[in-house]
Order: sequence, then structure tokens, then C-alpha cells
Amino acid sequence: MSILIDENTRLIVQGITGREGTFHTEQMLAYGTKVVAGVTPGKGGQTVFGVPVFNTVKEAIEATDANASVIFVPAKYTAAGVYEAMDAGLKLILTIAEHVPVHDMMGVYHIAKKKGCRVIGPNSFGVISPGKAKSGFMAHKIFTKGSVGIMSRSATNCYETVFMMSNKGIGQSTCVGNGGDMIPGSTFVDLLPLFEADPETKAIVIIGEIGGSEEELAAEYIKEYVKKPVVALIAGKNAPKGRSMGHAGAIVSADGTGSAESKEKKLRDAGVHIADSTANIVEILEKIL
Amino acid sequence: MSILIDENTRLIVQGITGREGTFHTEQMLAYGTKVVAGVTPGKGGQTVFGVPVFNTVKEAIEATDANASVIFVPAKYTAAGVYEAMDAGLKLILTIAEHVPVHDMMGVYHIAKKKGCRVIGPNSFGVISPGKAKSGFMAHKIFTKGSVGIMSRSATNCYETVFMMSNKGIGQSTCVGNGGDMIPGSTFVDLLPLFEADPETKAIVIIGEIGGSEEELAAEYIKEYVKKPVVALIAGKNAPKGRSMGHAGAIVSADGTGSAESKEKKLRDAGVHIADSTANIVEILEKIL
Amino acid sequence: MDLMEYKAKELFDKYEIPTQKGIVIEDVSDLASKALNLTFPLVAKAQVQIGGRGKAGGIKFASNTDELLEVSKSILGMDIKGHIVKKLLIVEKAEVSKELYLSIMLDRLSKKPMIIFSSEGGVDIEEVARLTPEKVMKVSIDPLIGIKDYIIRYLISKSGLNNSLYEQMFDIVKKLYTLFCEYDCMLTEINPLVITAENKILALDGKVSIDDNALSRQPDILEFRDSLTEDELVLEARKFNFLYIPCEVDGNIAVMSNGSGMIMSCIDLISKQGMKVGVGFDLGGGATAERIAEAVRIVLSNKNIKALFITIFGGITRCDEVATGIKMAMEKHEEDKLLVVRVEGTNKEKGLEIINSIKGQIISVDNIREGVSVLAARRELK
Amino acid sequence: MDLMEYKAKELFDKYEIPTQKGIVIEDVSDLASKALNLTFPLVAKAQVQIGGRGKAGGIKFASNTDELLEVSKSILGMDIKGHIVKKLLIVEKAEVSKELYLSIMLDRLSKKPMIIFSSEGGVDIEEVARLTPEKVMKVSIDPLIGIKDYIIRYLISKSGLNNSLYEQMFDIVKKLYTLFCEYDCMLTEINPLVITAENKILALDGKVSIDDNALSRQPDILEFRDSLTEDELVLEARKFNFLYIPCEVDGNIAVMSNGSGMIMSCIDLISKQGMKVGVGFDLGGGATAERIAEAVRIVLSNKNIKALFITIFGGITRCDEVATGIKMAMEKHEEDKLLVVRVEGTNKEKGLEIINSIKGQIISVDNIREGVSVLAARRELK
Repeated sequence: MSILIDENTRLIVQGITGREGTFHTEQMLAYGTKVVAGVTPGKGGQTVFGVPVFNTVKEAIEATDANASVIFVPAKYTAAGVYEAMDAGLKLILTIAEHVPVHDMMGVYHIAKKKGCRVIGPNSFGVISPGKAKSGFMAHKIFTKGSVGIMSRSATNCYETVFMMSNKGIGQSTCVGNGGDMIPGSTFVDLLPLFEADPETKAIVIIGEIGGSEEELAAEYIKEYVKKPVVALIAGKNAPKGRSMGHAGAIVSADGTGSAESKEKKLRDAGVHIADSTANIVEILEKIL
Repeated sequence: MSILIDENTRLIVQGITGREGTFHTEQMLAYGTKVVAGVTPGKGGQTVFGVPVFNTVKEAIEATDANASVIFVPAKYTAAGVYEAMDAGLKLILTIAEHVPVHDMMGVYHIAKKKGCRVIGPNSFGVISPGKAKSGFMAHKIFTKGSVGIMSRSATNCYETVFMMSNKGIGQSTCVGNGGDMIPGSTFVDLLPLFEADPETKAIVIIGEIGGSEEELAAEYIKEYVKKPVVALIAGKNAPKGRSMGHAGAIVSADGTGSAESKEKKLRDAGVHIADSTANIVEILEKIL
Repeated sequence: MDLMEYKAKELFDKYEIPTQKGIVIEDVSDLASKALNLTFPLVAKAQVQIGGRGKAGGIKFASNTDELLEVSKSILGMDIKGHIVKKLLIVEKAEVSKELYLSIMLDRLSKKPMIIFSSEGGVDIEEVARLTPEKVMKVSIDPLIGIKDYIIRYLISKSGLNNSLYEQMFDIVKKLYTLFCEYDCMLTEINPLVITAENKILALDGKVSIDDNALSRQPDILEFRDSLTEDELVLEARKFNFLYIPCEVDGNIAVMSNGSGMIMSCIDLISKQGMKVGVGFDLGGGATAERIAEAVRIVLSNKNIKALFITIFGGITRCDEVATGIKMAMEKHEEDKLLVVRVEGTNKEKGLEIINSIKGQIISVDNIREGVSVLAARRELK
Repeated sequence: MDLMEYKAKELFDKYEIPTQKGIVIEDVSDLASKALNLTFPLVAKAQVQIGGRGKAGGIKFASNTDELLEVSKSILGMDIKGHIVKKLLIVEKAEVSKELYLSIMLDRLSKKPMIIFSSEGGVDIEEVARLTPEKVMKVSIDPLIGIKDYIIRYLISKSGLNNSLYEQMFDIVKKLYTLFCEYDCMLTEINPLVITAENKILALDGKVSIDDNALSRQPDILEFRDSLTEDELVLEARKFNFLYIPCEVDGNIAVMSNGSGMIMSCIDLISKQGMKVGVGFDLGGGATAERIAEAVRIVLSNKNIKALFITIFGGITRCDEVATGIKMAMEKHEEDKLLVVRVEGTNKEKGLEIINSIKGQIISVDNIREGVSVLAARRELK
């Protein structure tokens, strides 16, 4: 098993004829991913590394029975790309671009929930189920097949962790880049049930950050429903203060939500192992597996 | 039992200080309905027949724990009233006004489905569970407590039927005015499961009309899921042709959907008893009960 | 509210959906001044609220000024299925290389706007849809999301339309959708939408139907409606917010009620007895005695109506009010027409008392079937 | 992007949210011409991108022309926590009878805009929220539905605001919400929103924060941002679409990476060792050798930085490109600063080869911990 994607995933690449889209289509094909179609408006009829290109997602699905899409278009067209994929009936949509306006994502988020679509990202490296398929731009060589499921708000911290894990012989079932944006399509809580249900996943790693309340909500969920061991890292304890959200920000997070302390405390209370660095995640995994 | 409303319903009247709102609040109270609050912007603090008036639905709910609303405001404010009630958390909303613009209802319909709210109407007489509660403007004296559940697109045909039923000693569990508009908040299919599950309801009456595909969809549902006897009347066989929907209308209903013939055939195939007049409904009920 | 072609095209102009250059005249004397800037050959099209004008001779061509005068004279004032032609649309004839079909309608099933597009349009579109349904594309729009570019891109891409027409076509679909939403439309239809010899896309004919319930926020359409030459009694009824529904042309019975459902049921029963209903009359809810009196007066002023069947079940409407209204009308009305009255509901006894006090041919019945029987017994109504 | 008060108020003006009459000056010589139409008493407020200006003496009153000149002189050029005052906002002093609080923020939890309103506003609003949370109302707006009148009606009705202020208040909330949506705001805050002695509601102070990712569609805000006097290196980095993040004022280590997560992790580890990071530098994805060279050049031109830790894990970024970029920069750079470099991912071997060919104090490490150990071993960095 694995979650979200595997050898049966039939992937569309939106923006396939762009620089990044083309490069990573080649990479994904080389990894064995079934990239069955590409979409670029006005380029229908072309092919990219043998993959047929269509003008719209709907045509791509009609012709190829695709069931997921990864979107490599620039930030300002990302929301439109997600709407198109959702409306064409896809239930798994991965968005890569960074700098997507947050008001765009606000609309996408609520429509996706309404339609029951799973959107991953934006600002995500994608998803990889090592040995089966990858969808995104991650340097796949560092990943190895195994039994640890990983979710990360940060691509770089995830790579770092995975690299060290693989060096120690600890493989991964699936790694998901949740993306570092303020409104991600899917949060830890959305994906925890999948990892908990996946027989191949024996332990779960959460790489979080300060800000927001995703880690706190994950802690609540874990306490109630997750039996598998979970290891978490909260990055940013010493990060410079970000944007000031005025009195409003202070009023809304008056309970300390969003701080590393709040997140670590809630996670620890839920029985989660807290790591203080990416290297420490691997040390803990070595102990508990 | 009964469906939708009963002696435990805590009702809000939106537009309570208007002419119709006030008149029917008195009627509903007299019938025993628990009208716990009224809403009219700017009239908060007043009372109508002892019922406290609030400026907003949310305040009314906070103060009275109301769980349903009936909207007596004019057509052009109806959509706004439904949005307010939905957003305040109510799951049952009855709309009375006729002539609500259909584009308004299109928005309401899809938001209601998204939020899981049940909207009845517009252009509905409301809902009555005889002997328990009524919410709307129906002449309640003709209704009697019993075991037939009724849904009707037409108020007048429903009254007619109920009047004759009561005269013959056949009472009703609940009567629902679905409303005669092009986009009703709830259709026959939405309510059939409730009647089928209600132990008090022994038979179901559907009073339909030409146009649309509600009766056809109801037939499909009945065939699959409804074990109780169903009697249906389709009014309008000889009605003058309505608005022309151009070639588009012909293309969309090329299969005959919408005609009385199509509806009666589908319903008959589903084992439904077809009545040719309101009086005939009662004759059939006398036979099958 | 169905708009005439010229009015639909005014809306197209407003939304910059391309149409042929044209003018509207009401009298041939307007031709001299208005037709100056048009280039022959021209097409003259009768503007009536009914279909089938082509076959009836309501569309004619003119290749010069003399011909134009002649065809204009022949069409203006023409009777097309009972509709007198008061307005004539004269447009430049387009050189058509291909006919397309485009419409947006409010789809009752999905409760969403639906765009229908085919690269094989024209009068045979329904035939195309029947025989080769894959050539007629239907796409629903989620009103919470609205129209997005990819939807239009899909329609055009899938239709196989030549790529050189992409921008024009995209633009027309987007604008037609905006019109559909902003004008509370039930339907906007362009058939044929044509590609001209110069590779331009033009709306050659147009049909726009607007939600009657939304007219209060569509002031220009409301004005258009009121300017129409319609049945005087329809207009008279509308003044009081009644709905006067002309039914069969040779019908001699009128059915008045407080809801369309009951009216439909009565028409069904009366028709079954071999009689014909000429007028349906919907009072709506909450009528006062004064309003009922006006309603009865309006219906009885139709000379073809020999009998009026009033059936009222009081919900918002109260029976005594209805009876008082009937009495008020009957006391003023001179002709002795048959009234069959059935009232039920709130304050019924009071209502019956009043009805019994009315002089003339008035019969009170207890239910609809009885009322229909009374009508059926009268030989003059068959 | 946080806007200064005067810029926030320009937006309020645009949306007709009432503010006091005022002017903005950059030099006291502007006073004579610009302040003509203002009525004393006036308030002069320093415009800086940092809070706490009141306590720092950045807000002063003037009851006549002499005083105005004096306070203007004293504030312009003032240093408030490292920010030099270049702009001064001068407004008419309002007679305040009550202070309210109003804000709209993008709430991360619900992922919806949230309106926060209290009839007890002012500097103590956070205290009010803590001690009497029922006095601070929070309402989320469903972005698929938008703001509806009843939401505003609820806020006002529930707050107990005097009914005579209803229309004004309703208007302000609605307009602030429109501003929030149209300007891609993360936050719009009015505190205090005041009721004057004349029963008028005015925005006395304003805070607007705009999504940096949306600036490409907010040209006037982009222009404002570029006009700000900011750290030159921040501006220089921005030219190349890098993110230069000033951290601790006395930090002497810079951390450069291709993602904010890694930068945060490194800062955490370095801080734990008792060292201080002065600059975080995010390359973003897909950097070419040329861009890396510019990045290294920009960071090293900060005189306070003694060591640069570069840690790159190639996904979109490729290691050989990074190495080549570092080499290009180091060949031009004269000062001998410490570089600790860690590259991993696509084309790693090629990258290491290039790094080893660079002259100067450059140490290649295999992972982050090792890199931090190398830094910690240098006494001059503690």
C-alpha cells in the first residue's frame, strides 16, 4: 500500500509544456510514474516525452482516464488550474507553485471541501510513494521504500530528514509535502486517517512549523484516533517574528496557539515523540521501530 | 412521530412584524406551535402576541434555542432571509413568499446543499403535522391527525385533497408544501426517505405537476427504496403551454421528461397508484388503507 | 417574459456580442431616414411574440430600395397566428459560411445554468441533438464558482471549431453568460450563430427569456413588457397583480382560483368533460374583497366567456372576503353569465351566507367535481 | 506588507471610510502650503513601520502654528527603534466620546475572513478581550457567500451600540470588508474607531496588512512598497526575487537555503549553541548559478556578517548550479569570510567537485549538525 499515489495513479501534468513542467514530467516518467496526459491551453495535440497534451483537463480525462493531477503552472494561474481539475472530477490535485495569493487559496479551499476533493499544496514538493510513483519535484533518489509515513510543511526539512532516514536504512511508505502556505489544501489532520489506515505505514512523522493551529489540531486527532507511533518536529522556535497581525492576531491567538511551545505541549500530551532537530527525528525512529 | 416539525419544534418567524407575519403568528400559536421568537431588523425588543422580537436570527437563537424558521418576508428579501437563517445554524427553513426570483433560489439551493440545511419552498404553504404543530399559512382546520404523509407542489390541490380526506376520516401525519417554483429548496426525493422512515406514516401522497423532473426522480427512488404505498396526481395535462424554452428546452427534455405522460408512466412503473383528480386520490386511499 | 428578437439583440449590443447592423421600424415612413446607412442586400424580419414567422412569410429579403419598401409594406401589419406585426427589424444580410448553435439555459434538473454549444447549428439543431448527440455539448456551471475560462476552452476545443476563431468564440460565450446572470435570464439562445465569409462570428438570431419574478430589478425589461401590445385583459389584470392566462382560443369557460395548481386541476377536469377553458385566472394569495371584485369584473368583460367557475380554498385568502368581492362585482355587472362558486376554508359559513344573498345566475357548490358537473349540464358550454 | 497609517488611511479614503482631515509632510517646509486648510488643535504622528511610536514620542499635539512647526521639527528625522521618521501625518484632533474596535483578519483556523468588533476599543483592547471576552465579537464570513447585511446587523445589534449610529457603523463595516477583499488583505484594523462629540464615527488610526504574494495584482501597493526606505540589502535581494530576512540586530551569522523550513531549522540549531543569526536568506526554488552568485554577493556585503552557512537540498535547485554560483561570487569577493557549505541532492558529486576548487575559507560539510559544529568551534562567532 501507501497513501494518495501509487503504481495505479494515472497522472495529468497541468502546465506540461512549461520549463518546470517538462523537466519534471521526464523525471516522473523515469521514476515509473504513469503520467498519462498533459494540459496546456492552446497546445492540445502536441506530445511531451510521448505524453499527449490536451487543451483542457476534461478532455485529458476523457481520453486517458486520468485520476490525479499535478499543477506546474505559475502562482497566479494556480487557483484557476485547481478549479479546472476539481470541476473535471479529479479528487486528488497537487499544487507546486509558491507565492499563490492567499485569497485565491481561500476560495479553492472551501470549494474543494464542498466537492470532496483532496488538494495538496500549494508551495508543496508533491507526494512520493517510494518505489511506486512520485508526483512533484522532489529529488527522488534520496527516498527509499519502507514503513514510515511523512507529512511536512517544509520541503527542505523533509528532504533532510528523509535523506538521513534512508542512510540509516529507514524507508518511507509515502511522503507528503503539505506546503508551507497559510491556507494549505490539506492539513495534517486531513491525512492522518490515511496513514493510520495504511497497513504499510508503521510510524508517522510530522514536520511542522510555528504559526497556525495545524499541529494542535493534529495532536487532538492523534490523542483520539491514532494508535501508530508519531514523531514530530516543530521548526521555528528562534525564527524572526513574522508579519504583525495587529491586535486582531493577539485576540485570536490569546491562548498561545501557534507558538512552538503550544504545539509541542499539545503533541506531547497526545503521546507524540518530540524531536528537536531533523537528525533527532531519525534517532527517535531508530529507537521506536 | 411525523416529519420535519412537531410539538418539540421551536420556531422563529422571520418578518414577524409584517401584516402576514403577525396574522399567522397568532394562528400558529393558537394551533399550539411553539413560536419562540420573531425577527425583524430594527424591531428588536418588541413583542408580537407575547413572542419576543430580535434584530437578527442569530440573536433569536442565542436567546431562545430555536431550531427552525418560517420566513414571511416579501419575495425580494426572501433569499437574504434564508441565508441569514442558514448561517445562524438552522437546519430547517420554510419559505412562504411567491415570486422569488429564480436566480436567487439557485444560489440558496446550492448553499443549502453545501451546508446540509433543509429549505422548504419558496411559494409554499409551509408544513403541518396535524395536532402537533403548523408552520406556514395553511387553513389548519381542515387537517386531521392520521397516517397519510402528503407532499404537494400546489397549495390549493393539497387543501382540496386534505379536505376530502378529513371528511372521509383519513388523517395526515405531516403535509409538506414543496412549493410550485422552478427551483424548490426540497423536492419529493429529498422528503421521501423521511416519510418512509416515519412509523406514523402508512401511505404517501404526491401531488405533482407537469414540468421539471421531480416526479420522475421520485419514481426512481420509490422503485428502489419505498415500501409504503404511494398515490400520485400529476396536474396540468390540459394546461396552456408555458414559457417557451427555445431549442435548448427541446434538447434538454428530448426524452419527454416533464410531460404528464412521462411522469405518470415512470410512477406507474414504480408501483405508484395514479389518481386523475384530487377526489380520486381519496378514493384510492380509501381502497388501500 | 420572452423578448422579441430586436430586444434580445439590443441586449447583445449592450454586452458587445456581435450582430449584423440593423434598424427597427414601426412604419414604412421611417425607412427613408433610418435605412440610410445600411448596405444592401437586407433582410426584413417580423417582430412577434411567437415562433414560425419564417414559414408564415414574416422574413423577406430586399436587394434594393424599392424591394425594401415593398417587403416592409407586406410584413408590417401582417397577422402571424393571431399576432399583428407592429415592428420590423431590418438588418444587413450576412454571408454565412457555417452555422453554429449556442445557448445558456437554467437547467431544472441540476438547478444550474447550462451552456449548450454545437458547431452544427441552425434550424435543424434539434435533429442534430437527436441523431448525433455527441455534436451537441452541454456543460453545467456551478453558480458558487461561476464561469471559468477552462469551461469555455473545453467547449471550443471539443467542438472542433477552427482555432483561428477561438478568441471571438471565447468572448461571445463569456459575454452571453454575463448577460444571462445580470438579466435574470431563464434562457439566452443564439441560433444560428454564424461564421461569415470574412471569418467573423455573428449572432444572426437571438432569443432571450427573462424570469418574470425578477422584473422588479430589471427596469428596462419591465418597460419593454409594458410597451408590448398584449391582450388588454392581461394588462388590466397585471395592474392588480393578478395573472390572466389566455387558454384555448375558442374556450368559453373561465376558471378563477387562488393558485395555479387548482386552476390546472380544474382545467384537466373540465377538458375531460369535453368543454374548453378560455381563461385561467390566478388571484394569488391574500386577496381582499375589492381585489376579488376587480378580478370578477375583468374576467366577465371577456365577451367569449359564458361561465365563470370560481373555486377558492382559503389559506391566506379568507372566504367571506371572496364572497363580498363577488357580490360587489355582480351588483355592477349587467350581463347574466353563469357563476359557479365553490369556497372552502377560513370563515366559510360567513362566505356562503353572502353568496346566497347575490342575485343572478349563481350556483354555489361544495367541491370541484360538483362544480364541473354543473358546468357539464349546460349544453351551451359544450 | 504592512502599510503605514497614512497609506492605510488613503485606502480608507478611497473606500469612503471616514477619517479625520489631514496631510502628510516629509519636510517642515511643506507645512506652510499644506496645513492651510486644517483647523487647530492638530495631532502630528510619526509614520514608521513599527509599533510603539506613541511611547517613543512619535505622537504630539499642536494648538497653533508655532507649536505645529516645533513638534514637526522634533518628530521628523526622529529614530524610533531604528526606524528614521521620514513622513509625518498631521490630522485635526477629534473630540472623542467613545472608542470602538473593528478589524477584519484572515483567520487561519477557519480559513475565512473574520470580523472582530467591540464597543470597547482603544489601546486596551487585548485586555478587554482577555477579561471580558463577551465584549469582543468575532464572526467568520463564508467566502463563497460573502458578507451579508445580517452579519453586520448582528454585530451592531449585539454590541449594544446606540441605534442612532447604526447606519454609519453598517456602512463602515461593509466598506472595510470590500477593501479587505479587493486589496488582498491579511488584516485591516481600525483601533480606535471613535464616536466623536458630534456623534460621527471616525477611523482614528488604521492598520492594513497585504498579502505579499498578491502584490503583482495590487500595483499601487507595490509602488508604495518600493518607495519605502528599507534595508538596502532587502531591496537588493528583492530585485532577484530572493527573500532577505533581517534577524537579530547583533547576529553575525547568515543562513542561506532554498526554503524557509530549512532556514528555521538552522536558526533553531545555531541559537541552541549560543550563537546569533543576523540574516536568513531564502533562495526560493529553481535558482541558477548566476542567481546564487548574486545571493552570496548580497549577503556577504553585510559588514556584520562574519560567517555564511549555505545549506541546499536540491529538488528544483540543482547542486552543481549552486556550487558554480558560489564559486563565481567568491572569485569576485575580496574579504575573507567563513563559508560553510552543505549541498545534497541532484548532481551532488559535480557540486562538491566545484566547491573543492574554490579558494578561501570554505568548508564543505555533510549535514546540518556538522555545519553547526563547525560554526560553534569558531570563538569569534559566539
